Amino acid sequence: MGSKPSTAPYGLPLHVVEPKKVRLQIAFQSELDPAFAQRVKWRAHGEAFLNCIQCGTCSATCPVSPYMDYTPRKIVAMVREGFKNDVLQCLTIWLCASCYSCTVECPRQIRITDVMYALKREAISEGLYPKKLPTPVLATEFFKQVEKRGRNSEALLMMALYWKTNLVKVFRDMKLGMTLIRMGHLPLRPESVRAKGEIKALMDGVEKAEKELWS
Amino acid sequence: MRYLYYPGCSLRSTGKAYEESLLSLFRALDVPLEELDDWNCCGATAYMAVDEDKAMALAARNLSLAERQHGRSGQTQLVAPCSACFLVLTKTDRYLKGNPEVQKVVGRALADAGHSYAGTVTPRHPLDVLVNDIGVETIAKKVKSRLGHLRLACYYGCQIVRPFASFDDPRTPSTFEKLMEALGAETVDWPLRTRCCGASLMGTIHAVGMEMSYSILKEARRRGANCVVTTCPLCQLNLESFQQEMNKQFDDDLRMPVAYFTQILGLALGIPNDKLGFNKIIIPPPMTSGAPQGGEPARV
Amino acid sequence: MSAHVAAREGAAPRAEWKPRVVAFFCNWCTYTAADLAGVSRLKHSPHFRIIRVMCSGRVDPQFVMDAFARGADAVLIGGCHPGDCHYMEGNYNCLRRFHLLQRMLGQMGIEKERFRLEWISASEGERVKTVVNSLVEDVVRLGPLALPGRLREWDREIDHLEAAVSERHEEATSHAR
Amino acid sequence: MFEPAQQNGSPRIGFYVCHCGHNIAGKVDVTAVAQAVARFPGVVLSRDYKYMCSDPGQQMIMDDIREQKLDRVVVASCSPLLHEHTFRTAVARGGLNAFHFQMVNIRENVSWVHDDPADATEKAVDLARAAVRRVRLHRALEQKKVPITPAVLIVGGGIAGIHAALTLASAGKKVYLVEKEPTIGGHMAKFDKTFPTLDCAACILTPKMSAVRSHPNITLWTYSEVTKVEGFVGRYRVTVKRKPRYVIEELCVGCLECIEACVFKEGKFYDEFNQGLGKRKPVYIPFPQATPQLVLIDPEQCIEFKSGKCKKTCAEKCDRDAIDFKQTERIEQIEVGAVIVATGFQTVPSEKVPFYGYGRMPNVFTALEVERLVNASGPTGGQVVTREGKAPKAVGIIHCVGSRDEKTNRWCSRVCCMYSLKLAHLIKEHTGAEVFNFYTDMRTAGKGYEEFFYKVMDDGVHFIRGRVAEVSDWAFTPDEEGKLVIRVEDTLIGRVRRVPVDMVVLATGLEPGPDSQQIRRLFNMSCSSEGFFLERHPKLAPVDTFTDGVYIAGACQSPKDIPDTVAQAGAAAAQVLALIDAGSKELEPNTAYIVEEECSGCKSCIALCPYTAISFDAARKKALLNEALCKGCGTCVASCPSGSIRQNLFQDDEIFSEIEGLLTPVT
Repeated sequence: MGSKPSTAPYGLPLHVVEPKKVRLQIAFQSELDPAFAQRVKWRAHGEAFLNCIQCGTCSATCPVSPYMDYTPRKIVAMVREGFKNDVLQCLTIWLCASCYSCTVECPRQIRITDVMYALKREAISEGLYPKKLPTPVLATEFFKQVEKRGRNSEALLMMALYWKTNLVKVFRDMKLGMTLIRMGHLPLRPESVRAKGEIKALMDGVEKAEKELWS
Repeated sequence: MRYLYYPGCSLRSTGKAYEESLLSLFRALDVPLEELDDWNCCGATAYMAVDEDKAMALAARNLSLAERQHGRSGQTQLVAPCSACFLVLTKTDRYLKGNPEVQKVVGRALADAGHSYAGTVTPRHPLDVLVNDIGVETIAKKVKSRLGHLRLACYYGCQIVRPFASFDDPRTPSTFEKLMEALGAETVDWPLRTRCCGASLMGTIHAVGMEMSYSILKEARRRGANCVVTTCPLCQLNLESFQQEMNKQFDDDLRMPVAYFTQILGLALGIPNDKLGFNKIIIPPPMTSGAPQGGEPARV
Repeated sequence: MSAHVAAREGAAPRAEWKPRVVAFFCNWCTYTAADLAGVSRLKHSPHFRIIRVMCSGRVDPQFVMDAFARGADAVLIGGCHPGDCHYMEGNYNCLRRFHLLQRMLGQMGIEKERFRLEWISASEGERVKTVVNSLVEDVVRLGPLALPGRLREWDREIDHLEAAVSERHEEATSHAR
Repeated sequence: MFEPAQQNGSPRIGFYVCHCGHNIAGKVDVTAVAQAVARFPGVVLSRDYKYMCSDPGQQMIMDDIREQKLDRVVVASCSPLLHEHTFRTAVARGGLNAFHFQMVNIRENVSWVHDDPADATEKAVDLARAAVRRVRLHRALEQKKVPITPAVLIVGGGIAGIHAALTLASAGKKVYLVEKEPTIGGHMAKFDKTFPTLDCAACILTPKMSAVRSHPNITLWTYSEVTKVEGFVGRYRVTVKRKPRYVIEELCVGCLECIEACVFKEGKFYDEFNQGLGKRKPVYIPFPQATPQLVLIDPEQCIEFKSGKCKKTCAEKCDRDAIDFKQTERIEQIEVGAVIVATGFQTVPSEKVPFYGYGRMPNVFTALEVERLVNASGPTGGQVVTREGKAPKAVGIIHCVGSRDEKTNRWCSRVCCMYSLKLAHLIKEHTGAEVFNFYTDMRTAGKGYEEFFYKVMDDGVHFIRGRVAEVSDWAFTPDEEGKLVIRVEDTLIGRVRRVPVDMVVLATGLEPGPDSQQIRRLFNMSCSSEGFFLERHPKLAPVDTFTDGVYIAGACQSPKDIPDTVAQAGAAAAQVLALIDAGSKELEPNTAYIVEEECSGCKSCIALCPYTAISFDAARKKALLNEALCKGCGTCVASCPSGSIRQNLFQDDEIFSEIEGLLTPVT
């Protein structure tokens, strides 16, 4: 179900070149997750997307949509119909730059950005995001830093990120990094809040409350 | 009106120039900015992806701290210069007032951390404060050197006018231009003033971020701007520091200065350059009406 | 008094207690809006009962008092928006009475949340739903008013006082004798 | 049916609860209701039935009245606003006074709005108990009849008003047609062609316009507004303000020589009829076929009015001395039996949709502007050109502008798909340009509409399914330089596209006119949430309003195309004819009256009555109530300190018993 059409050399669809790899391009109802839409709705703080009219304004206004595998409009349609695996494994949700254009332009006033957040969260909790995709790593690193210090240091964050995702890139960007450090952009001494206990209590509190609310 | 200042992590690292110029500017305007004591990370965008509730809990602690520091008179204005901080603080304030689920979860977390938020704080972006509280006219009166040599592309970026801010139209904003024109600078009419620069993708899906930023700079140049002015530390970093790489990648010779609006204001108000953080940006804007002279491009 | 306090502060209102709201809706705007809510299938709290009158101006303060006295936990009056009254200004007259009445009820210890006046136009079916729900929510929070019980209590207290007074009186007169 | 255990004499109440199919019975346990009500005092019979409003249902009531000697009837079914009249009639036909009846609303107020069947059933029983208590006290009432003046006021001279006026006038009724613009014709007069048949709008409209002008039964007042409406069905007294044209109507023959003679050699001012695409002089006629053929002078622009120092060449030229700079407004008073409101719509103002660049980018046009461009009698003589005067090579038509959008208007405007198709066809025909239609959903429900869509597809017009996000002059590629770029997701292909065009047409939606709230108040109508006038019932009374004798037709009720508008205008005219030809109308007997013995003469009621129905008899020191003037709001009743004013149908004791009934099971 729903594998992305991949292309081989000469621009021919893969299944023409390699008949053995033909995949069924049909969605069987049994493979869909009927509860998915509802779950995403909860995660997105009750955001209603069921009355989306599929007009595509979100896709057209999105500055990142040209790079997406599914346009935001398609994502909404797929969530609504329970295409869980396709949605959680796609690149689209990680490309969303949180610029909120879609949220402002949507004629149904669907907060699509919040839906994207919900999907990212769902993908992380299901472990379904594309491997080697740096975004979830970045997010998790960010998370750890803040939990520890209450503030984040962008420098450390970038380092951690590049080490974890792509070693080559670090060397390529090292030059820029060094420039920035020289200009005082990236202080290497991280800042912290004083009341670190509060941050811990805060994070634990959210987890407890969520557990209560969702159980 | 009392202003509390929430710097956010960026202004303490990549956005140092922003902080320096902002503080100098407000000092020059006699508007005191008092730093929020023991503030923590706002919970910004990247965090939202992992756990929106935790992000909002983090933001809520800052709102609660603001109430502690300045009371619950409803007059407290929390000035957040970073667009992402401004957005997250505003969003949290709104959701805590309107969304029962968020109220439950975040309320509980706040209580566990010994905090509570009564909803009396208004997060503000300095652009909003400058234009709507202090006033364009007041600022215009204090201009010492008019900036006729600047043709500015005012770049709002995404998160200050979208989706929550009510101080300007989210699609066709105009406050930024008004403010800059009051300094004698020219502004260009360009359609990309609120288009996302792709900052959050620079570190992750780099190629996409590069194309997004490049298209913005290219259009600013096409419209005849000699400097892009930003209101956000992420946009500034992003648009400025990758120009060398862009030139290589897109076979171009961009050298577009990208300054903070506070720096430009500072220039007009006669604040000395060294108090505006110009040494901390790579390509400074043209300083006089002479030929664009910008600094040396970053040595890389 | 004690019954009232018990109802509110006591262990809990009896399990079977359901709030009862009496709503006086004007024929032209609010009753039509309630019909619209019906046609639009806008689900809302069942704990209110509508009495249709031609105009909110027809709502006699006695109707409101009577409803409370007979056990209503709250009373809602719905009329046309200011300037939209089918009878030009009946709703203004209603408004004037409403403020007076609300003060009186307050003196009797009836919270102001229990007596509401809302302008709901014929097109605002959605508003019928939100108003009714919020009112019922308020009532649930406040608990039963149980005015009939309180009135009986008051009656007893007054009887008691009267008896005491007459006793005194008798004493006094007998003493004088 | 449940026979109550015992009965002792009057009252004998019959109770009926309706299933309404599943509408009520699906949520309310109707059997339980019938059982419960059977035990109420006075109820001699309690039945449930599938459809009470049906013929057998009504027959059942009539039979029971006769056979069971009922003297009171209660029906628990839908809203009284829907079927009270039906059941009252049945009760009367059964031999009772029609007002010995009470209706309980357990559909709109119960089954449709509550989820829990137990709660719903309990509420239904409570409401039924209240009605049973109340109906015992009902008095026998007579309905008064009012005569209907055989004259009609029609407000609005668009195609709806024109059609209704001609229908009524040809049936021999007196019609007053009031239009606020200087000419009748409305929006339709601006169109070139009409969909789907592409017949010329002028050819089908202008003959009707001149028929209105010449019909002996029609009094046409253009450039006029209704300012006051008093009275009630059968006899509305209406005040009409006729604005001065500064041209004497009786003398002007429409030769237009004054316009030629005006000191302004060229048109200088915004030409309303051409959406500002052309310019006109201060003395003008809106368009050549304007009806009536009368010129008018705009005092805001005319030099004589501004300075008093004009050479007045227009007046010199007029050999009939028709120009009168001293003309003042005239007030007309008329009496009519009924009113048809046909005030039309406005297109969504461009300020509401700034994101498509209208006003910022010159070659973004509204559809109405393009209607004028394609019109042979328009400002360009039928040339479709950009503001620079060039023929466009590519044109984008954006559908749903200001419609189906929570931020502007939620509703579908119904006509835009079809007029966009029409414009696409006409633009293609006139210019040969590539035409792109950007639509969200194509709505072509109507006779011959879908076929027209196919025809336009065959023309080679592009149809891209997607709502346009922005129109900008941001050129991304060299071929986009100097063009307007439309950014849209082609949702059928699943890719975002950038389409460069020379001209953008905004298919703006329809919304209530700017003065609709004012008109609503004038005629005591209601509006639905979007601001269109509210019909009495969406299916069964689509042209009636909640005010007797006031009817609505056309796009003031909801967006409509020409065929639907004309059909509705005909329907409204038929309703008026039925009212007038019946000769009289029965009024709801809910008027107030004064029990003189109890009146203390405090006069507090007198100031409260908005209809001055109450006066004071100084000699006897009593208030006097003129029932003919009373409209039955009951405000005086509620405020009489001595309780001497009563209201039929809403007596104090009736309402008290209703309250008691609702709250009886106090535990």
